[in-house]
Amino acid sequence: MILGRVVGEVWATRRHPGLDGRKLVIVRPYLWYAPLAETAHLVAVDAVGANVGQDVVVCLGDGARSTLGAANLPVEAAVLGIVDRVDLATDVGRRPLTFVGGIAPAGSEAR
Amino acid sequence: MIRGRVIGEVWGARKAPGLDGRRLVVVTDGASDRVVVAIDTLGARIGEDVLCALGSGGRNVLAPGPDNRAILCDAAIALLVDGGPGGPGDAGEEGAG
Amino acid sequence: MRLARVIGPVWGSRHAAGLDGAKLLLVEPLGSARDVRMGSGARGVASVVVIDALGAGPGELVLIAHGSRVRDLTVGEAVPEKDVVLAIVDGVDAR
Amino acid sequence: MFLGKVIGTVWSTVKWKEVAGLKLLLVRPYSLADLGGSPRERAPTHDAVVCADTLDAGVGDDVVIAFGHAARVAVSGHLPEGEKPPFPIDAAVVAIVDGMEIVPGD
Repeated sequence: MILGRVVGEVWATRRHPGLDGRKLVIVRPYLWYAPLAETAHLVAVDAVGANVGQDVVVCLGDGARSTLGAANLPVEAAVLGIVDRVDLATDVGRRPLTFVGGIAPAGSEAR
Repeated sequence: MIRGRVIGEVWGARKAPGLDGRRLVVVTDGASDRVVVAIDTLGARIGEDVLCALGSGGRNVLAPGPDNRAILCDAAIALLVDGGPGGPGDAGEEGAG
Repeated sequence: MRLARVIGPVWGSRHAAGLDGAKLLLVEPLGSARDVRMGSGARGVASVVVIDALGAGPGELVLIAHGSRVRDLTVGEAVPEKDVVLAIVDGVDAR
Repeated sequence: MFLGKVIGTVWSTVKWKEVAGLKLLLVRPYSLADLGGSPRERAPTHDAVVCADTLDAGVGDDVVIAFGHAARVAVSGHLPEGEKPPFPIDAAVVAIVDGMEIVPGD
Protein backbone atom coordinates (compact mmCIF):
# COMPACT_ATOMS: atom_id res chain seq x y z
CA MET A 1 0.00 0.00 0.00
CA ILE A 2 1.16 3.52 -0.57
CA LEU A 3 0.49 6.93 0.89
CA GLY A 4 -0.66 9.71 -1.42
CA ARG A 5 -2.70 12.86 -1.92
CA VAL A 6 -5.80 12.99 -4.10
CA VAL A 7 -5.03 15.77 -6.60
CA GLY A 8 -7.76 15.29 -9.16
CA GLU A 9 -10.56 13.33 -10.69
CA VAL A 10 -11.02 11.72 -14.11
CA TRP A 11 -14.29 11.38 -16.01
CA ALA A 12 -14.77 8.81 -18.75
CA THR A 13 -17.92 7.54 -20.42
CA ARG A 14 -16.18 5.10 -22.73
CA ARG A 15 -14.66 2.68 -20.28
CA HIS A 16 -14.41 -0.99 -19.47
CA PRO A 17 -17.69 -2.27 -17.94
CA GLY A 18 -15.71 -3.32 -14.86
CA LEU A 19 -15.24 0.37 -14.09
CA ASP A 20 -18.94 1.26 -14.37
CA GLY A 21 -20.23 3.10 -11.34
CA ARG A 22 -16.73 3.60 -9.96
CA LYS A 23 -15.09 6.97 -9.39
CA LEU A 24 -11.55 7.41 -10.72
CA VAL A 25 -9.20 9.72 -8.85
CA ILE A 26 -5.68 10.94 -9.60
CA VAL A 27 -3.29 10.35 -6.71
CA ARG A 28 0.11 11.96 -6.25
CA PRO A 29 2.18 9.50 -4.23
CA TYR A 30 4.37 10.84 -1.44
CA LEU A 31 6.85 7.98 -1.55
CA TRP A 32 7.74 4.98 -3.70
CA TYR A 33 4.81 3.77 -5.80
CA ALA A 34 6.12 0.93 -8.02
CA PRO A 35 5.98 2.89 -11.25
CA LEU A 36 6.49 1.48 -14.72
CA ALA A 37 7.68 4.95 -15.64
CA GLU A 38 8.33 7.85 -13.28
CA THR A 39 4.91 9.32 -13.90
CA ALA A 40 4.54 10.92 -10.43
CA HIS A 41 0.86 10.04 -10.45
CA LEU A 42 -1.45 7.08 -10.54
CA VAL A 43 -5.12 6.63 -11.27
CA ALA A 44 -7.04 4.74 -8.61
CA VAL A 45 -10.62 3.61 -8.09
CA ASP A 46 -12.05 5.40 -5.09
CA ALA A 47 -13.71 2.93 -2.73
CA VAL A 48 -14.21 5.28 0.23
CA GLY A 49 -15.41 8.66 -1.10
CA ALA A 50 -12.14 10.58 -0.99
CA ASN A 51 -12.07 14.22 -2.04
CA VAL A 52 -9.43 16.28 -3.82
CA GLY A 53 -6.90 17.52 -1.28
CA GLN A 54 -7.21 14.57 1.10
CA ASP A 55 -4.34 12.24 2.01
CA VAL A 56 -5.20 8.60 1.33
CA VAL A 57 -3.89 5.06 1.51
CA VAL A 58 -3.89 3.32 -1.89
CA CYS A 59 -3.72 -0.44 -2.30
CA LEU A 60 -2.10 -1.86 -5.45
CA GLY A 61 -2.54 -5.08 -7.43
CA ASP A 62 -4.53 -8.07 -6.17
CA GLY A 63 -5.26 -6.26 -2.93
CA ALA A 64 -6.92 -3.41 -4.81
CA ARG A 65 -9.16 -5.79 -6.72
CA SER A 66 -10.19 -7.73 -3.63
CA THR A 67 -10.93 -4.44 -1.86
CA LEU A 68 -13.46 -3.81 -4.63
CA GLY A 69 -14.86 -7.32 -4.23
CA ALA A 70 -13.75 -9.20 -7.36
CA ALA A 71 -10.53 -10.67 -8.75
CA ASN A 72 -11.37 -10.03 -12.40
CA LEU A 73 -11.57 -6.26 -12.52
CA PRO A 74 -9.46 -4.09 -14.84
CA VAL A 75 -8.14 -2.22 -11.80
CA GLU A 76 -4.59 -1.82 -10.53
CA ALA A 77 -5.08 0.60 -7.66
CA ALA A 78 -7.85 1.45 -5.19
CA VAL A 79 -8.16 4.10 -2.48
CA LEU A 80 -9.09 2.19 0.64
CA GLY A 81 -8.56 4.69 3.42
CA ILE A 82 -8.62 8.40 4.14
CA VAL A 83 -5.73 9.53 6.32
CA ASP A 84 -6.52 11.66 9.35
CA ARG A 85 -2.96 12.08 10.52
CA VAL A 86 0.55 10.99 9.56
CA ASP A 87 3.45 10.77 11.97
CA LEU A 88 6.59 10.22 9.98
CA ALA A 89 10.20 10.51 11.06
CA THR A 90 12.14 11.38 7.93
CA ASP A 91 15.65 11.25 9.35
CA VAL A 92 15.74 7.66 10.61
CA GLY A 93 17.99 5.27 8.71
CA ARG A 94 21.12 5.85 6.71
CA ARG A 95 19.49 7.92 4.01
CA PRO A 96 16.75 10.49 4.53
CA LEU A 97 13.41 9.76 2.90
CA THR A 98 12.96 11.29 -0.53
CA PHE A 99 9.47 12.37 -1.49
CA VAL A 100 8.01 12.26 -4.99
CA GLY A 101 8.24 15.82 -6.33
CA GLY A 102 9.88 16.86 -3.06
CA ILE A 103 6.49 17.19 -1.32
CA ALA A 104 6.13 15.64 2.12
CA PRO A 105 2.84 14.91 3.89
CA ALA A 106 1.89 17.19 6.78
CA GLY A 107 3.15 15.64 9.99
CA SER A 108 6.45 14.36 8.63
CA GLU A 109 9.19 16.24 10.37
CA ALA A 110 12.76 15.61 11.25
CA ARG A 111 12.97 14.82 14.94
CA MET B 1 16.17 -11.91 -18.15
CA ILE B 2 19.09 -9.61 -17.80
CA ARG B 3 22.39 -9.99 -19.58
CA GLY B 4 25.17 -9.54 -17.07
CA ARG B 5 28.59 -10.50 -15.87
CA VAL B 6 29.57 -12.50 -12.81
CA ILE B 7 31.66 -10.24 -10.60
CA GLY B 8 31.87 -12.26 -7.40
CA GLU B 9 30.79 -15.13 -5.24
CA VAL B 10 29.06 -15.17 -1.85
CA TRP B 11 29.62 -17.66 0.95
CA GLY B 12 27.73 -17.95 4.21
CA ALA B 13 27.61 -20.68 6.82
CA ARG B 14 24.27 -19.62 8.20
CA LYS B 15 21.62 -19.47 5.54
CA ALA B 16 18.00 -20.43 5.03
CA PRO B 17 17.46 -24.20 4.62
CA GLY B 18 16.37 -23.74 0.99
CA LEU B 19 19.80 -22.37 0.12
CA ASP B 20 21.77 -25.36 1.46
CA GLY B 21 24.34 -26.50 -1.05
CA ARG B 22 23.52 -23.67 -3.45
CA ARG B 23 26.30 -21.62 -4.98
CA LEU B 24 25.59 -17.90 -4.88
CA VAL B 25 27.20 -15.50 -7.33
CA VAL B 26 27.05 -11.72 -7.68
CA VAL B 27 25.93 -10.49 -11.11
CA THR B 28 25.97 -6.94 -12.46
CA ASP B 29 24.09 -5.88 -15.58
CA GLY B 30 26.66 -3.31 -16.63
CA ALA B 31 24.17 -0.74 -17.91
CA SER B 32 23.02 0.32 -14.46
CA ASP B 33 24.53 -0.05 -11.03
CA ARG B 34 22.16 -2.91 -10.37
CA VAL B 35 23.74 -5.89 -8.67
CA VAL B 36 21.86 -9.11 -7.96
CA VAL B 37 22.81 -12.23 -6.05
CA ALA B 38 21.84 -15.26 -8.08
CA ILE B 39 21.87 -19.03 -7.57
CA ASP B 40 24.27 -20.69 -9.98
CA THR B 41 23.79 -24.29 -11.10
CA LEU B 42 25.85 -24.06 -14.30
CA GLY B 43 29.30 -23.37 -12.89
CA ALA B 44 29.70 -19.73 -13.92
CA ARG B 45 33.15 -18.28 -13.27
CA ILE B 46 34.00 -14.76 -12.19
CA GLY B 47 34.29 -12.55 -15.26
CA GLU B 48 31.98 -14.74 -17.34
CA ASP B 49 29.00 -13.25 -19.24
CA VAL B 50 25.68 -14.79 -18.27
CA LEU B 51 21.94 -14.44 -18.63
CA CYS B 52 20.23 -14.16 -15.26
CA ALA B 53 16.55 -15.10 -14.86
CA LEU B 54 14.52 -13.26 -12.23
CA GLY B 55 11.45 -14.19 -10.18
CA SER B 56 9.47 -17.15 -11.47
CA GLY B 57 11.98 -17.38 -14.32
CA GLY B 58 14.69 -18.03 -11.75
CA ARG B 59 12.61 -20.76 -10.12
CA ASN B 60 12.13 -22.31 -13.55
CA VAL B 61 15.91 -22.73 -13.79
CA LEU B 62 15.97 -24.84 -10.63
CA ALA B 63 12.70 -26.73 -11.17
CA PRO B 64 10.94 -26.07 -14.49
CA GLY B 65 7.17 -25.93 -14.28
CA PRO B 66 4.30 -24.16 -12.58
CA ASP B 67 4.48 -25.93 -9.22
CA ASN B 68 7.75 -24.47 -7.99
CA ARG B 69 6.46 -21.66 -5.80
CA ALA B 70 7.98 -23.24 -2.68
CA ILE B 71 11.51 -22.98 -4.03
CA LEU B 72 13.62 -20.31 -2.35
CA CYS B 73 15.06 -18.39 -5.28
CA ASP B 74 14.48 -15.00 -6.85
CA ALA B 75 17.33 -15.00 -9.35
CA ALA B 76 19.29 -17.77 -11.07
CA ILE B 77 21.90 -18.06 -13.81
CA ALA B 78 20.03 -19.38 -16.87
CA LEU B 79 22.74 -19.38 -19.53
CA LEU B 80 26.48 -18.92 -19.90
CA VAL B 81 26.97 -16.70 -22.94
CA ASP B 82 29.04 -18.21 -25.77
CA GLY B 83 28.28 -15.43 -28.25
CA GLY B 84 26.12 -12.45 -29.06
CA PRO B 85 26.15 -8.67 -29.04
CA GLY B 86 26.14 -6.19 -26.21
CA GLY B 87 28.20 -7.49 -23.33
CA PRO B 88 28.18 -5.43 -20.14
CA GLY B 89 30.78 -2.72 -20.26
CA ASP B 90 30.54 -2.37 -24.04
CA ALA B 91 29.37 1.20 -23.74
CA GLY B 92 32.12 1.98 -21.24
CA GLU B 93 34.82 0.47 -23.47
CA GLU B 94 33.54 2.50 -26.41
CA GLY B 95 33.62 5.62 -24.28
CA ALA B 96 37.17 4.89 -23.12
CA GLY B 97 38.35 4.04 -26.62
CA MET C 1 4.27 -3.87 -23.89
CA ARG C 2 7.05 -2.06 -25.67
CA LEU C 3 8.44 -1.72 -29.16
CA ALA C 4 12.04 -2.82 -29.49
CA ARG C 5 14.70 -3.12 -32.17
CA VAL C 6 16.43 -6.51 -32.41
CA ILE C 7 20.19 -6.14 -31.92
CA GLY C 8 21.07 -9.80 -32.36
CA PRO C 9 20.94 -13.34 -31.01
CA VAL C 10 22.57 -14.45 -27.75
CA TRP C 11 23.56 -18.09 -27.34
CA GLY C 12 25.34 -20.43 -24.98
CA SER C 13 25.67 -24.20 -24.87
CA ARG C 14 25.57 -24.41 -21.08
CA HIS C 15 22.07 -23.32 -20.10
CA ALA C 16 19.05 -24.20 -17.99
CA ALA C 17 16.96 -27.12 -19.27
CA GLY C 18 13.98 -24.82 -19.87
CA LEU C 19 15.97 -22.98 -22.55
CA ASP C 20 16.66 -26.07 -24.72
CA GLY C 21 15.93 -25.10 -28.31
CA ALA C 22 14.93 -21.57 -27.34
CA LYS C 23 16.04 -18.60 -29.40
CA LEU C 24 17.15 -15.62 -27.34
CA LEU C 25 17.55 -12.10 -28.68
CA LEU C 26 19.12 -8.97 -27.28
CA VAL C 27 16.75 -6.09 -28.04
CA GLU C 28 16.79 -2.35 -27.48
CA PRO C 29 13.41 -0.91 -26.39
CA LEU C 30 12.22 2.21 -28.19
CA GLY C 31 10.90 5.07 -26.15
CA SER C 32 9.53 8.23 -27.73
CA ALA C 33 7.66 8.68 -30.98
CA ARG C 34 10.89 10.22 -32.26
CA ASP C 35 12.77 6.99 -31.48
CA VAL C 36 10.10 5.10 -33.37
CA ARG C 37 10.31 7.36 -36.41
CA MET C 38 14.12 7.33 -36.36
CA GLY C 39 14.13 3.59 -35.71
CA SER C 40 16.75 3.69 -32.98
CA GLY C 41 16.61 2.88 -29.30
CA ALA C 42 16.06 5.35 -26.53
CA ARG C 43 19.20 6.65 -24.94
CA GLY C 44 19.57 5.33 -21.44
CA VAL C 45 17.01 2.53 -21.82
CA ALA C 46 18.70 -0.73 -20.85
CA SER C 47 18.70 -3.48 -23.44
CA VAL C 48 16.67 -6.59 -22.65
CA VAL C 49 17.05 -10.28 -23.45
CA VAL C 50 13.83 -11.74 -24.85
CA ILE C 51 12.72 -15.19 -26.00
CA ASP C 52 11.54 -15.36 -29.60
CA ALA C 53 9.40 -18.07 -31.15
CA LEU C 54 8.36 -16.03 -34.19
CA GLY C 55 11.66 -15.82 -36.06
CA ALA C 56 12.64 -12.17 -35.68
CA GLY C 57 16.00 -11.11 -37.12
CA PRO C 58 18.53 -8.35 -36.39
CA GLY C 59 17.25 -4.86 -37.21
CA GLU C 60 13.59 -5.87 -37.11
CA LEU C 61 11.08 -4.03 -34.95
CA VAL C 62 9.28 -6.30 -32.48
CA LEU C 63 6.57 -6.03 -29.85
CA ILE C 64 7.75 -7.38 -26.48
CA ALA C 65 5.82 -8.03 -23.28
CA HIS C 66 6.92 -8.89 -19.77
CA GLY C 67 5.56 -11.11 -17.02
CA SER C 68 5.09 -14.67 -15.84
CA ARG C 69 1.52 -14.82 -17.12
CA VAL C 70 2.66 -13.61 -20.53
CA ARG C 71 5.31 -16.32 -20.50
CA ASP C 72 2.85 -19.03 -19.40
CA LEU C 73 0.45 -18.15 -22.23
CA THR C 74 3.08 -18.10 -24.96
CA VAL C 75 6.30 -20.07 -24.61
CA GLY C 76 5.20 -22.23 -21.67
CA GLU C 77 5.20 -22.42 -17.89
CA ALA C 78 8.62 -24.08 -17.55
CA VAL C 79 10.69 -21.46 -19.39
CA PRO C 80 13.03 -19.31 -17.28
CA GLU C 81 12.40 -16.17 -19.33
CA LYS C 82 9.67 -13.60 -18.70
CA ASP C 83 10.30 -11.23 -21.63
CA VAL C 84 8.66 -12.55 -24.80
CA VAL C 85 8.45 -11.43 -28.43
CA LEU C 86 4.69 -11.13 -29.08
CA ALA C 87 4.75 -9.86 -32.65
CA ILE C 88 6.99 -8.75 -35.48
CA VAL C 89 5.91 -5.21 -36.30
CA ASP C 90 5.02 -4.29 -39.87
CA GLY C 91 4.37 -0.64 -39.28
CA VAL C 92 3.96 2.12 -36.72
CA ASP C 93 2.04 5.34 -37.23
CA ALA C 94 3.28 7.74 -34.55
CA ARG C 95 3.10 11.49 -34.25
CA MET D 1 -3.27 2.79 -13.63
CA PHE D 2 -1.84 5.88 -15.29
CA LEU D 3 -3.00 8.68 -17.56
CA GLY D 4 -1.51 8.80 -21.03
CA LYS D 5 -1.97 10.19 -24.52
CA VAL D 6 -2.46 8.01 -27.58
CA ILE D 7 0.25 8.94 -30.09
CA GLY D 8 0.00 6.19 -32.67
CA THR D 9 -0.99 2.76 -33.79
CA VAL D 10 1.05 -0.39 -34.34
CA TRP D 11 0.29 -3.12 -36.79
CA SER D 12 1.91 -6.47 -37.36
CA THR D 13 1.23 -9.77 -39.07
CA VAL D 14 3.31 -12.40 -37.26
CA LYS D 15 1.72 -12.68 -33.84
CA TRP D 16 0.78 -15.18 -31.21
CA LYS D 17 -2.79 -16.12 -32.11
CA GLU D 18 -4.16 -14.74 -28.83
CA VAL D 19 -2.80 -11.30 -29.74
CA ALA D 20 -3.74 -11.48 -33.41
CA GLY D 21 -7.16 -9.84 -33.09
CA LEU D 22 -6.12 -7.07 -30.73
CA LYS D 23 -5.77 -3.44 -31.74
CA LEU D 24 -2.48 -2.02 -30.50
CA LEU D 25 -1.84 1.62 -29.65
CA LEU D 26 1.28 3.56 -28.74
CA VAL D 27 0.60 5.53 -25.56
CA ARG D 28 2.88 7.98 -23.77
CA PRO D 29 2.20 8.14 -20.02
CA TYR D 30 1.83 11.62 -18.54
CA SER D 31 3.91 12.81 -15.66
CA LEU D 32 1.91 14.74 -13.04
CA ALA D 33 3.84 17.87 -14.06
CA ASP D 34 2.58 17.43 -17.65
CA LEU D 35 -1.05 17.63 -16.55
CA GLY D 36 -1.31 21.28 -15.55
CA GLY D 37 -2.80 23.83 -17.91
CA SER D 38 -5.43 23.40 -20.59
CA PRO D 39 -6.04 20.08 -22.37
CA ARG D 40 -4.42 21.53 -25.51
CA GLU D 41 -1.20 22.31 -23.63
CA ARG D 42 -0.86 18.83 -22.18
CA ALA D 43 2.14 17.03 -23.62
CA PRO D 44 3.45 13.76 -22.19
CA THR D 45 7.19 13.40 -21.65
CA HIS D 46 7.59 9.68 -21.00
CA ASP D 47 8.66 6.79 -23.17
CA ALA D 48 5.88 5.21 -25.17
CA VAL D 49 4.33 1.89 -24.21
CA VAL D 50 2.23 -0.33 -26.42
CA CYS D 51 -1.29 -0.94 -25.11
CA ALA D 52 -4.06 -3.21 -26.32
CA ASP D 53 -7.32 -1.37 -26.88
CA THR D 54 -10.91 -2.63 -27.03
CA LEU D 55 -12.58 0.76 -26.47
CA ASP D 56 -11.67 2.22 -29.87
CA ALA D 57 -9.43 5.03 -28.67
CA GLY D 58 -7.88 7.21 -31.36
CA VAL D 59 -4.67 9.19 -31.80
CA GLY D 60 -4.83 12.31 -29.63
CA ASP D 61 -7.19 10.81 -27.02
CA ASP D 62 -6.27 10.92 -23.35
CA VAL D 63 -6.68 7.46 -21.84
CA VAL D 64 -6.33 5.55 -18.60
CA ILE D 65 -3.98 2.60 -19.05
CA ALA D 66 -3.57 -0.39 -16.78
CA PHE D 67 -0.78 -2.92 -16.53
CA GLY D 68 -0.52 -6.59 -15.60
CA HIS D 69 -3.57 -8.60 -14.58
CA ALA D 70 -5.83 -5.55 -14.85
CA ALA D 71 -4.79 -5.11 -18.49
CA ARG D 72 -5.49 -8.75 -19.32
CA VAL D 73 -8.93 -8.47 -17.73
CA ALA D 74 -9.60 -5.32 -19.73
CA VAL D 75 -9.34 -7.12 -23.08
CA SER D 76 -11.11 -10.29 -21.97
CA GLY D 77 -14.74 -9.14 -21.96
CA HIS D 78 -16.81 -11.05 -19.44
CA LEU D 79 -14.73 -13.49 -17.41
CA PRO D 80 -16.14 -15.88 -14.81
CA GLU D 81 -14.68 -15.14 -11.38
CA GLY D 82 -11.61 -17.27 -10.76
CA GLU D 83 -10.82 -17.77 -14.44
CA LYS D 84 -7.55 -16.31 -15.66
CA PRO D 85 -7.63 -14.03 -18.71
CA PRO D 86 -6.20 -15.80 -21.78
CA PHE D 87 -4.36 -12.88 -23.40
CA PRO D 88 -0.54 -12.69 -23.15
CA ILE D 89 -0.40 -8.90 -22.87
CA ASP D 90 0.75 -6.58 -20.10
CA ALA D 91 -0.81 -3.18 -20.86
CA ALA D 92 -4.26 -2.03 -22.03
CA VAL D 93 -6.55 0.98 -22.27
CA VAL D 94 -9.28 0.75 -19.60
CA ALA D 95 -10.97 4.13 -20.12
CA ILE D 96 -11.03 7.04 -22.56
CA VAL D 97 -10.91 10.33 -20.68
CA ASP D 98 -13.73 12.87 -21.20
CA GLY D 99 -12.31 15.37 -18.74
CA MET D 100 -10.14 15.72 -15.69
CA GLU D 101 -9.75 18.15 -12.86
CA ILE D 102 -6.28 18.51 -11.37
CA VAL D 103 -5.21 20.50 -8.35
CA PRO D 104 -1.55 19.54 -8.13
CA GLY D 105 -0.43 22.46 -5.96
CA ASP D 106 0.04 21.79 -2.27
